Parts: sequence; structure tokens; C-alpha cells
Amino acid sequence: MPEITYAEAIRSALWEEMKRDERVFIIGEDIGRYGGAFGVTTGMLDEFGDKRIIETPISEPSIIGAAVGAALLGMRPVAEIMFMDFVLLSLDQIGNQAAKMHYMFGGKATVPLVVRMPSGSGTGAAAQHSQSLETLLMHLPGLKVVTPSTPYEAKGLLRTAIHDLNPVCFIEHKLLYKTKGEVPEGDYQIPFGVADIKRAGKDLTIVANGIMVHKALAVANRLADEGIDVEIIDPRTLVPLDTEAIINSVSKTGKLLIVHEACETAGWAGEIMAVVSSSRAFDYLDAPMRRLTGKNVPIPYNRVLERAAVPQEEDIEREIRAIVKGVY
Amino acid sequence: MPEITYAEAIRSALWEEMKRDERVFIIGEDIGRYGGAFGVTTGMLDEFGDKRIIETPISEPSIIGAAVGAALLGMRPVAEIMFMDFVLLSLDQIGNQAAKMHYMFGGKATVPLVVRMPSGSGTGAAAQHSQSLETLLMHLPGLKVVTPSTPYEAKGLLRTAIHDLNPVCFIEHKLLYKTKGEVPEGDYQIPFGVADIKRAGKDLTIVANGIMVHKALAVANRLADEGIDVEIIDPRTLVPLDTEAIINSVSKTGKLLIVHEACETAGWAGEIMAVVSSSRAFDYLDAPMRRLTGKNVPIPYNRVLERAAVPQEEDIEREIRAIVKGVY
Amino acid sequence: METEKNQEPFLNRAERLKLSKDELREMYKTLCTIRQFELMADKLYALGKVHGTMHLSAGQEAVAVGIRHATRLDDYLINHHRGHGHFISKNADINLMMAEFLGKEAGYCKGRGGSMHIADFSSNNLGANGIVGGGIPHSLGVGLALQMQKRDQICIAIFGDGASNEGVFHETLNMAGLWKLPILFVCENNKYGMSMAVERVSAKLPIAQRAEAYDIPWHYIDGNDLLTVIETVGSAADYIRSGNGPVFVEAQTYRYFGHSKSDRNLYRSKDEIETWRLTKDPILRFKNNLLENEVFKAEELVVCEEEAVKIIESAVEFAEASADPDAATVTEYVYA
Amino acid sequence: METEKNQEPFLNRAERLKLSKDELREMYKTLCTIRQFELMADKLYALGKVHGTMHLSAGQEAVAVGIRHATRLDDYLINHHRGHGHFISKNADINLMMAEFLGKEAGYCKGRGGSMHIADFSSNNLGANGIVGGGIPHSLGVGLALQMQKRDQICIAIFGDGASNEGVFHETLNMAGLWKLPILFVCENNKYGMSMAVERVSAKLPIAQRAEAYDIPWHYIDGNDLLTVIETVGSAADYIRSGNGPVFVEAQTYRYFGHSKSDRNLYRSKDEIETWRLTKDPILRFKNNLLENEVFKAEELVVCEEEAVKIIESAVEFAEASADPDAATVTEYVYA
Ligand SMILES: Cc1ncc(C[n+]2csc(CCOP(=O)(O)OP(=O)(O)O)c2C)c(N)n1
Ligand SMILES: Cc1ncc(C[n+]2csc(CCOP(=O)(O)OP(=O)(O)O)c2C)c(N)n1
Ligand SMILES: [Mg+2]
Ligand SMILES: [Mg+2]
Repeated sequence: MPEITYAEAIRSALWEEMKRDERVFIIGEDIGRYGGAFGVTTGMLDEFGDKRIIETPISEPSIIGAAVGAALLGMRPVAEIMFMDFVLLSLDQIGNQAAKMHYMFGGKATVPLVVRMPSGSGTGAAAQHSQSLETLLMHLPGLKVVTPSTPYEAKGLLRTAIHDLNPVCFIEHKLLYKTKGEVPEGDYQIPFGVADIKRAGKDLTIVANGIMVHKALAVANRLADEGIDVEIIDPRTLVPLDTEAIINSVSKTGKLLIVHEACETAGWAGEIMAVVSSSRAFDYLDAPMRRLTGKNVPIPYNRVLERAAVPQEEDIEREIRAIVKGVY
Repeated sequence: MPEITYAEAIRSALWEEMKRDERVFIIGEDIGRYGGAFGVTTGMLDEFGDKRIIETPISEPSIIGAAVGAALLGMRPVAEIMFMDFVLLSLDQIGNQAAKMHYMFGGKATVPLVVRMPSGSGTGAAAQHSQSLETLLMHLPGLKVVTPSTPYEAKGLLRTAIHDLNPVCFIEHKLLYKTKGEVPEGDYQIPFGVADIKRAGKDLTIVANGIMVHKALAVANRLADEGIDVEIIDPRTLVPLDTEAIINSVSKTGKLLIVHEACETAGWAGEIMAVVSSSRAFDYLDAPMRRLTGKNVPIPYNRVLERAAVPQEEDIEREIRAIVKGVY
Repeated sequence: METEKNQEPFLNRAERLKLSKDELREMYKTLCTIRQFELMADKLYALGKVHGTMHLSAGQEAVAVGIRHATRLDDYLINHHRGHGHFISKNADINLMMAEFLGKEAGYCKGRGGSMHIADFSSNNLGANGIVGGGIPHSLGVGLALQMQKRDQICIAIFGDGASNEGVFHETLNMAGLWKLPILFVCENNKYGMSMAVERVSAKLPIAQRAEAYDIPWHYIDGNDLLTVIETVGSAADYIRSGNGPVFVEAQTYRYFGHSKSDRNLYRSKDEIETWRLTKDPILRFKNNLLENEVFKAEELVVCEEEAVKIIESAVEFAEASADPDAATVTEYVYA
Repeated sequence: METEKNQEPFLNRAERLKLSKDELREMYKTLCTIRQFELMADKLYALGKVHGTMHLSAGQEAVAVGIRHATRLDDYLINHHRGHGHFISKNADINLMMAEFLGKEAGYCKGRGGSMHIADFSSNNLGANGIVGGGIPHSLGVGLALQMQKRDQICIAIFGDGASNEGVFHETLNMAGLWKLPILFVCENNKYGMSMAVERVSAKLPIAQRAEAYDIPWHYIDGNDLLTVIETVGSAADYIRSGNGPVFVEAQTYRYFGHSKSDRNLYRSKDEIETWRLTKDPILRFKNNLLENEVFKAEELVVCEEEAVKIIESAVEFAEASADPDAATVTEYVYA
């Protein structure tokens, strides 16, 4: 299988879906000649023209509003919000409009809409360009929430997202864009609601998403030498959530650590704990469930602080050791 | 002590603070002659005039933006968002601006701003006028989040909010506006981060906010006759959260039920579980932690469905019995 | 206002607009049906039969009927919270509307939406919106889709005076003007956004002049004069349908009832309401035109009025006989 | 554009604007300092010393210097992401700016903000904003506060051409016009919002004409001609300070560097950039004016230029010698 980057994987999903289905179009800021802030749509304007690569003024609420309207008419818009932080400008259109229409109209409207947005810190872009806000979107019923961690998943999940009849928030971690991975040629989709066990293990379950999957994997591989055998579950889609995979894993390992870059307070780690708590896995827990998350701070600019604001490998390692030893 | 309504308590806090401090002003839609959608500011235009009761066009993002600017100049704006659902329109100004300025500017800016907003279902106002979105606000560092359950708390917490130097989201449940309760005359404040034990008990801890405090209380009082002794903790402020009160209570009862009207997925019940999980209380748990929350649905219009969408007394009762019996 | 200049005799105008007698009768009946719907809604509310809020459009009927008549039935409609009139004009099934209003499973939205969210996708009626201005940007997507699908429908986006102060109004007009989208913007100016008189919230009037900043042609018209609405909207629709881009119409009108159920009308005088009712009522004016010009005899119009009453009464019967949704279905329809 | 008509000789104009020789020299030096800051920022970035993004204003200096000169030092400034020039003009401590740019604890925001969030509250500089248009509505609150506090400062709100398409732009202009707030809106039109040429995102130009819809006086000026900026902004500031309400100034200018660090300039031609650099550069034009009119000798200006270089070099020294924040302090400053 060829190795391509995460950004290329996303582009190839967009490209193939636009070839396949003329209802698919892209709408967003600077997605044409500029190719998007992270180069994801590079070359697409030349291929598909400006009727299908629609570059807009800087008007985030109405970009999503426009996508909603088009979706109601049977189109398959893929909207891009340049940085996930700006989703706060569009949240009425996403949360009060797109998410609620199917329900509010008694099942008669469908809003097949994908909103792509880059999340995460690590680029020195500071408080307003670095957030991981997936939890907010999870809390709004009607939305699906996807956080791919590899090129393979990025492509397969984005295709599924475009085929889905609901609004899907597709969250891309910006530090992953240049990471490479194997992606099969040809048509494949990854179903929503199916977690991927990124590493099987018996001592402790880690649930992590996006870039944290990689950090957890690196640590787990190191700790394996010491005989600490970590299982890593990548939910891939946070809504719908593969609760069974998590429950099974925790029932086996008896220990749970959730790792996310999103801020701690009211972050989705709590959701995982709630799921485990009200499941048979609770009885198998032989240690308290733990979370390791972004700190409750706006992301700072300075590199040292920025690193300190979100979980790093050494933090994950420390947490794993603490849980395994039972000393916190 | 005189009995007044929740709405009157809020008005009296606003009134007294405006008398006390000329930096305090109110800004929002239809807050003058109309007195606000729920009548909270009735009479204030006559008393304070239109320079301090500032009625705006329907422009939620800029209402908050204006309040932020005024706060930066040392004023003490109290902004009103007519229904909490519309906070999604203002979330950039609340979450990317107000919440982050103190941090982003290295501690040099302060944004003493209160945003009042009515939440909750029960009035047949359907999907876009009935949400309980406090969890979203909790997840944005820099904000404080207050959900008073009684007139006493509404007044005392609002005064504290106005004195606070940070942006405070003050969430009023609309079904509480007409409820009555004792409120002391004269000056008092209720500190943030101090939970109130609304009922002491030894068998099970319920953490509930806003209107759910009352529902839980009604059930607990009924169940007391059967010898089920429920402790009810009202955090009052979700940020900052009185974790000690919760940990102490759960350490004592060994059982935890969280009740909120907000939707289940990624709702703040998970936050409470995470707090308990990483505390000494975890060792005292003799039953799985449970949550009873709003369903993951947009609030429906029809009364029967609307009732079914959020926890009712019978649901709370059923949950308590299940936990106490250990049969779910 | 453009029409105040228009002194052309009614009959000439009707003829020029090619309005047949049947059409005039039909329009009169629709006007009456809307009014009856709103009166009934108010009555049902007073009787405690309505759980929830509502926004009544009595007084504004000519805007809805005029737009509908001047556009095609398959044109797309995006509506705001005060939408009953537009739905009725667009041939909505009034039984299903009333059932929705009463929150019944048989309603347009199976009782999930209520007055504020009535929609009928099967007839290109994309629904009402509880977020002021929330539907405005949807028109962009509808316009883009119509262009991409190479269809000749237009999108009619209705909103109130108050909504024109939301940010999406500006964003949408800019993109619509820029991309020359097939959108008819109709600002239904009923003088108030809830309690706020337009003068107290708008830096400059009429609202329609805002369209100029986006190179969008605009008209500020007497929305209580049915033929004016038809004439302006008709030519606007032609212009839009021919690919010239959007047009903005502000229709001056007035709402009789309070803003919603909680309104005590403290922000306007009884006098003002009465003056509008007595001297500018859109139905009365149309009726007088029809009678003075002997298009119809009084009895013929009475027939329309009675039919309207019957339609509404039987809708209430239908709705009341319908079942509430089953509580067990509360989690259905969250996802498609 | 208003100034293209203005053929008044430089010296007459300078005299009419009461610009002393010292002031002219000072302004020249500030222009150079800004330019040097931006060149240095670019250099530091190329050297890998900058962790994070930046938006350089080289080419736009006259707008910043002109505004500053035509307003009071204690007027309030709200800035956008491309703010270095405005901060330097407003007498910011360049050492602290540079330290912030390099993320140091000694910086204006203790390294928490970086280029995009420089602020200096002690000098009424309310800071830059990373959200396009995000700062615009803050001007309303500043204006209201100034009115309530009965002070005679004004609020200067700076934003780009692209920002004028955000909803808050409309909302803010409406309220500012309605309430006659003391706000000077300055749209710094550098022809692009990131990659999007203004013509590709605006239904109608100039952007300033949008102010008309809110009854706000507007000017579209050559922002690369320092004296034009001073003249227009000066009279606007007087007008505003006298209680007449807001004024809108659109200053046409051009940015030389890419939008931010990731820009490959694919949306404009080298030619275009070169033409602006060579024929319309604001510093060059001002310099030529000063030399041609023999206000200064070439050597005198060289002194200014050298001083600017030194200021920037010593700022870099200061910044590089400063410490990074301590990782342990990461959770400080979340709450006041
Ligand atoms: C975003 C938002 N803000 C405020 C409201 C509350 N609200 C409902 S209708 C209304 C007035 C709207 O005025 P206008 O647009 O003129 O429509 P009208 O009600 O007069 O028909 C207000 C403030 C809302 N529903 N949505
Ligand atoms: C709300 C928001 N949308 C998009 C961006 C990304 N972005 C940053 S600057 C910029 C262009 C802004 O253009 P303009 O207002 O003309 O300012 P300029 O950069 O040209 O100075 C864009 C799209 C952002 N920071 N914030
Ligand atoms: Mg109105
Ligand atoms: Mg620009």
C-alpha cells in the first residue's frame, strides 16, 4: 500500500467523492489558489473549477448556513472552517440549525453536511487558533463527531462522512497533516461507531483520540519492554461512540486512562467514565478511572508553555506507571 | 425573611448593584419597556434610564462584544441573552474573547462581565428555545458558570458574579422564575465554589443543579418515609466546582447519582464522575456512579415528548431505588 | 414608500397584472383563511389548549398572499418564526398545520416542531426558524444549489425587520450580491422586533436601503396593499429568475397581536394598533377595492369568509382528534 | 479615492496640517522603525527563532503612523492580527513587543500571546485579535464606556478588508451609527484577506460605502500617503470627539510579505508586488516628499533610518536575553 500524508488522504477522499458524485462541493475560505490554510485542497480548484470549490468571504456563520441550505436541496456540501476555534462563530448554524432540523421537522428534513476543521495546539498559534473543541460538538445532539488519527482513517472516515445523511463534524489535528501512513488504493469506507484497537494489551486500557493516539502508542511500545502491556483504543468517532469496544477492553484490563488534548473540565473523558460506570466493566475496575487531558487554560503562545498545556509522552508514561502501581 | 420570586431576586440583585456602583449597567434585547422576555428587568428602565438599561438591536454576538469592550474600560456590564440557546451565536465573543483575554494578554486585561441567560425546557418553546448548555460553557477555560436553584441563591450569586473580575455565565432556569423563596433583606453574597447541601442524608449522594435540585428534593423527601436517606448537593457554581463537598458526600454515602437537564452525551455528569474517580471517594464507592440526564435529543415541542426528554421526579425515584437496590 | 405614489385605479392595475376574477377571489379567501387561523390560534391559546409559544401574523396577510401569487408554487420558501401566513399561502395543508400547532403526531413535524418550526419539504417550503435571522444564510445554499442543479426556481427568504440587525443578514446579502444568486429577500417590516420599534434599532431607514451596499436592487413598499406586493414581487421574481441576481423587498406592514404569548404591548399605544386595524388593514383594503370596483358582490365575499372559517374549524377538529406523539418515540428522528 | 484628486503641494499641506519639522522627522523615524521591525521579524522567523505565526505589515506603515499622529495618545486602540505598526506608532516599548514576539516572559503578554495578541493596556492599547473581526464589536463597549464615563477620548477600531465581511461588522456599524458612539472605524484595505482579493469577496466597492447604510460618514483614501491619512483621520477624529458619532475610513494600502508564515503568494503576481514596492511605497513616498521639498537633507534621514535599525537590533538583543516563561506557570492568569 502506498504511504501518503494525512493531508493527502483527506484530499484524496474529497477528490474521489467529487468525481463520484456531482452533488459534492466544497465551500470555505482560501480553499482555492491558496489550497486552504494547511494545503489540504491544493490543486482542487484547477480540477473542479470555482463552481464546486466555492471560496467565500470571511463569514463563518453564513458559510455553514449556506451549506445547510444546499444540503436541504439534496447537495452534499463539505464546508471548511479554517481553524476549529472559529467554529464558535458558526455554532448557531451548526448546533441550532444543522443539528436540529431533522428532529425539529419530524424527520422530514435531512442535512447531509460535513464540516471539516483543524484542531489542536503545537504550532505556536496561541489561544484563538489552537483549541480542541470536539467535546462541545459531542454535546449537541444531531451531530456526528469524527477525529481521525491516521491517513488511513482520515480518508476512510471522510468518505463515510460525505455519504452520511447527517451533519458530521470532521476534526483534523493540524500536527497530523504531515504524518504519513498506508492508505489502500481504491474505494473504502470506515464505518462510524467502530473503534480501532490500535494496540492490544492486557494491563491497562487507554482511550485516546487524534494526535494522542500516537503519543500513547509511542509510550506503550516503550513500556512493553518493561512488561507493561497497554491496550490502546481509538474511538475514531466520538459520536457515535463504540461503547462496546471500550467496555470490553476495560472489562479485560480493569484499568482505564483517557487521554485527550481537549481541556479537562467537562471534557469528553468524563463521558467515557460515565459509559464505563454504567456498564458491566465497572465491576472489573481494579483501579480508579483516570484522565490525562489538556489543562484548563487557553493555549499559550510560548513553546514551553504550549507543551506544558497538553499531554506529552512523559505525562502519559507517568500516568500509566501510576495507575499500574496504584500510586498517584 | 420575605418571600420573593426567583425573578424578583435577580431583579433585586441587579437593582441594588446598580444603585451601589455606577459602573454596572445592563445591555440586551427588549429589557426596557418589555422588561425582558421573562419580566426580570421590569421597571428598571424607569428607574435607571436608557443610558444604563441599554436596549440593543437583535445582534447577540455584538451585545457580548460590546460588553467585553466596556468591561475592558472598567465598567461592569451585565449582558442578557434572551434565551440560552442564542448563546451559540455569541460563543466566539464569550469563548474566544471574554474568556481568553486575561490569559492571552498575560494577566493584564480583566473582563468583569456577567452574561445572564435563561435555560431549560418546559414551556413548549421547542428545540431552539429550551436548551441547557451549561456544559459547553464549563469547557471553556476562563469562564465561571453559575446555575442558581432558588431565589436566595439567585440573588446572592448574582451579586457575587457582578463583583467578580471574570466573565461569569449566569444561567437561570426559566421554570424557576416564578418560584418563591426566602431572601434576606440587605447585602449578602454567596461565594463561588461553595456547594450547598440541600438535604443531608447517608444512603446516596445526588448532585443536581437548577430545577433538578427541586425535583430531587421532592423525591428525597418522599423516599425518606421509606427509610431511604438521600443527600442532595447543589454545586451552585459549576465553575469553580466545590469538589470537596462532593467527595466528602460520596465518601460518606458510597453512592452517586448526578441529575441534570442538559443532554447526556458529554454532559457535565461525566465531570463529576471524573472528579470522584480521581479522589479518595472512589474507594468508598459501593455502587457504580450513575447519571440521569436530559436525553440526547433536541427538545421537542409536544408536551408529552418534552416531559419525556428531561428527567422527571418519577425517573429520579426509579434511579434512586435502582442504585440503592443495586438492580439497574 | 414606492406605492404611495401609485394612484392607478384598482381595476387597471388588476388587469395589467393579469389577475383573473378567480384569482382575486382565491386571494381574498386565502387572506381570510390566514386571519382566521391566527384568530383561532389566539383563541386556542386562551383556552389553554396550546402548550408553547406562537407568533401570529394577523395584519400582515397581504405580504404572504402577494408573494405567493407573484412567484411560482415550486419556488423555495425560507421562513421566520411568524410564518403561518406564508405557509397557508403556499398551499400548506391547514389540518396538518393546526395539528402541528397543537403538537400532534399528525402535524407537519409530528408535533416535534410546533408553530415556530412548521415546514413542508414536499412543497419546497423549507420551514420556519426560531432563531431570528437563522434562516437567512440558508438562502445562499439554496441559491447555490439551484445554480448548480441548473434549475429555474428562486429562493424566497422571509425575515422580520429585527432580523436585519443580525450579522448573518450582512454576510448573506454580501455573498448573494457577489454571486448573483437567485434569491428574493423579503423583509417583513411590522414596525417592531418584539418590543423594539425599528427606529430604535436601525441607524438608518428604510431597512431596504441596506441592500444598496451589496449592489442589490431594493424596494420599500406598502405591504398592506396586496396589488403592490404582487406587482413588486412579480417583477422582482422575473428579474431574479432571468439570472440577474437577488432583489430585496421591504414590505411595510403591522402586527395586531402581541409579539408572542407573553407580550403586554407596553411599547406601543392602543391608538396605534387601532389606527392600523381600522385604516390600513390589508384584508379590508382589498375587500373595499373589490367591492367599490364591483368585482364581487358583498355576498360573494361573505362566502369566502365563511369558507375560511370552516376550513379553520375543521382543521381544529382534525387536530384535536389527532393523537399526541408517544412518549416512547422521544429519541426518534435525532439522526437520519 | 479621495486623495488622487489632491494635488496640493506637500509643503502647503504639511503647513496646513501644522506639522512641525520635528514631527515630520519623528514620523519618518517611526515609519522606518515599523519597517525594520517587520523585516527583522521575517528574518528571525527564517532563522527558526520564532515559534508561531505572525502577520507582517510592511507596506502599510503610513496608515498606522498617520492615525497615531492624527489622534491623541490616550485614545483607545483596538487592533487586528496585523498590528505591529499600530503598536509601534502608539509608543509601545519595542523591547517588550519583540520579547512577546519571541514568546518571552518579559514580553507584553508574558509570552502567552505572541504576535497576534500584543496589547498594552497601560497605554490604552487594547490589543490585537486573532479572530478576524473579533475586536470590532468591542469598540461599541469602549464607546459606550467613554460616553458613560463622560470622557473625551475616542476609540479607534482597526480591521482589515476581509474582516468587513463578518457579521459583527454590520452589527457594530449599526449600533455605532444608531447610538452615535465615538468610534473611528479604520478599514485597512491591503487588497487581500489572506488570498482573497477584495473584488472576489465584496459585492460592491469601496468597502467604506457600506457605512452609508448606517448613516456613518465615510472616506476612501490613499493609505500609502501619510499626509492624506493624517488629514482625513484628523478631521474625522475632531468630528467624532465633538460628539457627532462615528466615522469610517478605508485606507487603501498593500502588504508586501505573505499573509502569514505559510503563504506562497499564489494568488497575486510578483509584478503586482513589485509595482507597489517601487511606485507606491509609503515610506519612499514620504521620504521623497521630504527630500524633494528640502525639508531634510538625505543624511538627516539616514540618521533616522539608522536609529530605527538600532532600536530593532537592541530589541532583539533584549528579547533574546530574556527568559522563557516557566512551564510551571502555565495555569496562571486563567482567572483574574
Ligand atoms: C437569535 C434570536 N434572538 C432573539 C430571539 C427572540 N426573538 C424572537 S422574535 C424576536 C423579534 C424579531 O423581530 P422581527 O425580526 O422584526 O420579526 P417579528 O417578530 O416582528 O415578525 C425576538 C427578539 C430569537 N428568537 N432569536
Ligand atoms: C474568524 C476568523 N476567520 C478566519 C481567520 C483566518 N484568517 C486570519 S487573517 C485572515 C485574512 C484577514 O483579512 P483582512 O481582514 O483583510 O486582514 P489582513 O490579513 O489582510 O491584514 C484570515 C482569513 C481568522 N483568524 N479568524
Ligand atoms: Mg418585526
Ligand atoms: Mg486585507
